[in-house]
Amino acid sequence: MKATTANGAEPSAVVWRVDVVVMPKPGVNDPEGEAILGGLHSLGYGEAHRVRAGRIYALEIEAEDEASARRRAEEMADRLLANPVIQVFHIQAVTAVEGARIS
Amino acid sequence: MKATTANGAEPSAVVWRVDVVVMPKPGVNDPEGEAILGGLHSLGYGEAHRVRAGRIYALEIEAEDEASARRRAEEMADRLLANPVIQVFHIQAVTAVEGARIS
Amino acid sequence: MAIAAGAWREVALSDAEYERIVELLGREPTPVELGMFGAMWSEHCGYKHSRPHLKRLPTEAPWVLQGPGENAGAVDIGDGLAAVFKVESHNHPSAVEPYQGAATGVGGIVRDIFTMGARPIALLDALRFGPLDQPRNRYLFDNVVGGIGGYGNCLGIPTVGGEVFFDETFSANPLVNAMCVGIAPHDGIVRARASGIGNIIMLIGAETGRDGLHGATFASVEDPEGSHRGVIQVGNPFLEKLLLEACLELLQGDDVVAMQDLGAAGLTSSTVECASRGGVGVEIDVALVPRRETGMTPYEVMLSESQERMLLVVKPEGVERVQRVVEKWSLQAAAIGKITGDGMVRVRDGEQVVAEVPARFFTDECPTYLRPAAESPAIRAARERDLSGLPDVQPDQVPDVLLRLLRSPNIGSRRPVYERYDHTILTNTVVPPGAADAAVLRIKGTQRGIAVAIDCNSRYCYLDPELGAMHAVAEATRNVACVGGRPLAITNCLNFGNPEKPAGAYQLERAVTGMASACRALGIPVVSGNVSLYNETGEVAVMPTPMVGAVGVLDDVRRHVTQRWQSGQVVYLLGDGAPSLGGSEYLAVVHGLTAGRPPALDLDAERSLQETVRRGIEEGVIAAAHDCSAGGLAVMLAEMAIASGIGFVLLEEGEPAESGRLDVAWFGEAGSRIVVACAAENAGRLESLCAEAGIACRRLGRADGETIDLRRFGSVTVADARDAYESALLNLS
Amino acid sequence: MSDLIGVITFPGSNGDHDALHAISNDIGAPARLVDYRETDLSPFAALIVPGGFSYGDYLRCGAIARFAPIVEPLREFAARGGPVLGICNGFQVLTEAHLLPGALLRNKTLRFHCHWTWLRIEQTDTAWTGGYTRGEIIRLPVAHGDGSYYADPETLARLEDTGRVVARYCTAEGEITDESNPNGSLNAIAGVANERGNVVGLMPHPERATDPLIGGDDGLRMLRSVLAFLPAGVTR
Ligand SMILES: Nc1ncnc2c1ncn2[C@@H]1O[C@H](COP(=O)(O)OP(=O)(O)O)[C@@H](O)[C@H]1O
Ligand SMILES: [Mg+2]
Repeated sequence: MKATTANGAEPSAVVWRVDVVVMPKPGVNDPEGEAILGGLHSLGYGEAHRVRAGRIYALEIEAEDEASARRRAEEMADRLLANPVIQVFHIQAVTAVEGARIS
Repeated sequence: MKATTANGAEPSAVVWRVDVVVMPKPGVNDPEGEAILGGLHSLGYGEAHRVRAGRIYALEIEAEDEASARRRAEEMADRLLANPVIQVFHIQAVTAVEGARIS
Repeated sequence: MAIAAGAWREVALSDAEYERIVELLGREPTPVELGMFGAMWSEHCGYKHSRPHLKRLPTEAPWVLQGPGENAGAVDIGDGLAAVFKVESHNHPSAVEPYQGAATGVGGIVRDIFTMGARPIALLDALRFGPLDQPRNRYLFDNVVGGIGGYGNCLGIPTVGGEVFFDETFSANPLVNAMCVGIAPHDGIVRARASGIGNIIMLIGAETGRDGLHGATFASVEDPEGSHRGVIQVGNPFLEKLLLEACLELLQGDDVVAMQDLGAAGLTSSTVECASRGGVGVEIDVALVPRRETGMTPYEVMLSESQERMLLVVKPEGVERVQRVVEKWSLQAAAIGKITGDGMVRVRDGEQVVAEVPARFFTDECPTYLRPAAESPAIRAARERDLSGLPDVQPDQVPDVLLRLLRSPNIGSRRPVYERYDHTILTNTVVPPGAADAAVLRIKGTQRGIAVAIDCNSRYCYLDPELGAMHAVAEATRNVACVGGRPLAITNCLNFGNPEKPAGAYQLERAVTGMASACRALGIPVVSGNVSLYNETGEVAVMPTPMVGAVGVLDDVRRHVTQRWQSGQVVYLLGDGAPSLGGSEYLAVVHGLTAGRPPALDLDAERSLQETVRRGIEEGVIAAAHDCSAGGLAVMLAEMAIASGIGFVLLEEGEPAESGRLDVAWFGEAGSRIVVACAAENAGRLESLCAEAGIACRRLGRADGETIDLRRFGSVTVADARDAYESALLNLS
Repeated sequence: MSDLIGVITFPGSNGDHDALHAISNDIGAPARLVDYRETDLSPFAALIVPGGFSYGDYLRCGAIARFAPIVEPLREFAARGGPVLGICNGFQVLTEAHLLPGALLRNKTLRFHCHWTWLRIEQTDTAWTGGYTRGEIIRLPVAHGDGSYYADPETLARLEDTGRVVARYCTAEGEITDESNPNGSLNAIAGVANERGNVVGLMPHPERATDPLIGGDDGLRMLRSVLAFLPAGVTR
């Protein structure tokens, strides 16, 4: 376990926002995506061919640098955010946050 | 309803992948984000300060150009994918798709 | 294409089985045929190790309308109606992906019911996990419950009962059994027997993807993670709801000749079973099967286990109506083949024939095995362990031990489970989960009700599989009797370890023996069931769990009781089953032991006890009843007090005999015992009812006040008891 | 004048038959199911949008149903003063369709909850609650995963100020506490009405509380309320 916490942070630590995207694995049934596609078609959006529905988690993480923020977020995604049996994940973006509030 | 469909497409139409991100509006409760934060803490990730949980929809849209793919996706998000009472959305990315399969 | 040497092992066929296939065909199978044999000759579809045993179960009674062999069994409940029901396991998928595994398990059992033409009206679930102090077990528990609720709630079928039990042997192999009950008019029951040469085979519902390839195979070997190799099935309850409504509407006409859901081994088993039951042949073209994915091979299409699909056999003139109905429900239907007269299962991919095998090769020729059976010496030693040297509880310790037992995850309130299930939808739930030993549902349009319960004491079955299985039948039917139901029939799910090992073979053989003898003695037929073997990892097999789901009828649904008593009522213990510490929850909680001989069971006494209690309820003499099961007498009294919010006062005559052990008296378990309460003015009538039937009837005390007052054994307030009871499964994740 | 009550069936609705049974069997009024593709609502005196999982509740509960063909006519029906009751998923559909303000979020526990709950009737001046008395405590079952009522602060204040909160979760004694609020709804709101009071949305299920045999019959009066309202209420 890493010792760095909100309170015991070293002076150099910064807050990063990491966006983690979790999608259904290729080939895995995605009823939500299918339902949305059906909804789009009934609204007249015939040009929509396919929808895959996933989750995105905006994490605020304290870390020394971008690389370690990314590494920790990957670990969190691997252990908690994504279920490797049916999902895949990737880190969408890592940005430094001022004031550390995201929405 | 727009006439363009997979079959009746004009020759110039291309398939675009548009990623639409839908997040809870600032100020709206996000029990899922809170639960994940709690989970991260109990896994020992004390450096995680905040989590907001959102949705991402990967749409495959037939459109003449990037700008119109984006415009149509914005319309879909505005009408269907996001509920403005509780959510905000943005277009995360627009990319041309070859073979038109996303995962 | 030739079959590579050993390729059959990848579909879990032995060398001898492969040779047998070559001999039957007079040639090597094609790759598609090999895959189909692998699935059909798996334990899951072919019942290789269990079929010889299942033949021993009694299946007949005048009220049985359909016994085993169809998608579900059916019994007459009066007024021209039938209860259609079955229990099924989804153990292996749930071990890998608990939410979806459990969800698709519910989807599968519900399809079995509406395939028979019955409208599903109730679900039950029986679950086994490892101890909740391990995070992985908590994760499995939380997600299995989530998946069952997620699917059943969306379908709009109430989950009205079930049971949960925790033991270390289930850590690697959780058990997830789901039972569904439906109602159909007698003449509305449909069988899955293809007939009528030239009739059209149609596939409706979901498109076919690569989901769950080899699911049947991997449920039949000791390697749950094996199902990882395929794509995990993700259920779509919304689609199933549309499929359910469409199918029930389709069956209103007479142009749908047969209906068969696609479960394990998908198109392969549904076409083979439909053909072999009907004694006809089928010819289908995989190129006509709607797909969710591109590039699928005929092999993948034939073995896909994509959910929410149904196979129909339709008269040619009915195809148009099917299309209309299916479209009304926003579904798709594809004609993919026809019925032939040659008894062959012929699979084409466009012009090319990729499989051509007599249907009966897959079914009738499936080999069966009776493996050498021998009891595990360790288990025998545990059973024969002498418990008389254990220190007894002291009179003043009774309240503390009682609270400890109420807090046990195996005894405490299941509220955190059943409140995640919609149990009020369909507005038939007369006795909801948590209120009694069985759930009661009204049957709209009649005066009747049905009572449903599912039970098995895995620990008893571990220590003595034959006796344990007898207890399972006795407890499930007793639970039905405890609400006023007349038990009619059972369904069962045999959850065991590896049947190829002597210890596993022994447990299976003995348990079926016990189940059969209990059913005979109680006059209860088995009308459906399911088998899940290979619930074993390394050296650890699950406790054998022959789950029993019972269904009974109440002629007047208003004449039911729960376990709630009223102030002033007299409390009795009926039945004289001798309590014992063997296999008890007390022994596990207080002494950390799974040991001893489970309580003996006198099935004749059991039968008259059940009948007496049912009559007492019907006559309005008995006002509350509770089966005396895990935790023993003290726990039962506490549970009734908690349910009623009214305490209990022990009478002097209700005190246990001075001579016996106190732990046995208060916490020992036995079959054939029911705690009942009745109004004071009915006490005489109750005593004479029991006397007529030769049932022991001991007055214990009176319902009253705010404490459970056990005289010289101390007391516990109802509030403290409730807090302990309600805390057992809280804070799970 | 018609007194026919319509119960709308969307794909995935599963409370439609319960509502139909409650009306036609338990209160004995004429009723029939209305398919989501129907657009002529002139035969109906009142409409119920029932519970269930329309379109699987995928995307957001009620989000896809809101675009079904029947919804525009339903809007016009409501605009004319026709009584509309949205129950559970039906409430979600009505908020998504902006026939009622606010939104229903995931329960604070993130879990589905099914149990009986106490409710305090806050407003009897609506098409659906006229049969109760203000402040009365009734008991109905809830069964939902997304029932946490949310509205922005201005909307919430407006609802409160204009008496449009129809019912709140409470204890058996009528107190509003955190424990008696099963899903984290703002101000413990269980149901709201539109300005005219002809459109009501409610998370609990009156149609499942129609007989003491199944646990209670406090829901009957909600369904009967609309019958009393009808002669005066509908203008068409
Ligand atoms: N998994 C479950 N799903 C639904 N209801 C359950 C489940 N487990 C237990 N219940 C319900 O909780 C109550 C108590 O269960 P249980 O402890 O098995 O009782 P008993 O020991 O009397 O058989 C019963 O009404 C039962 O149907
Ligand atoms: Mg039980």
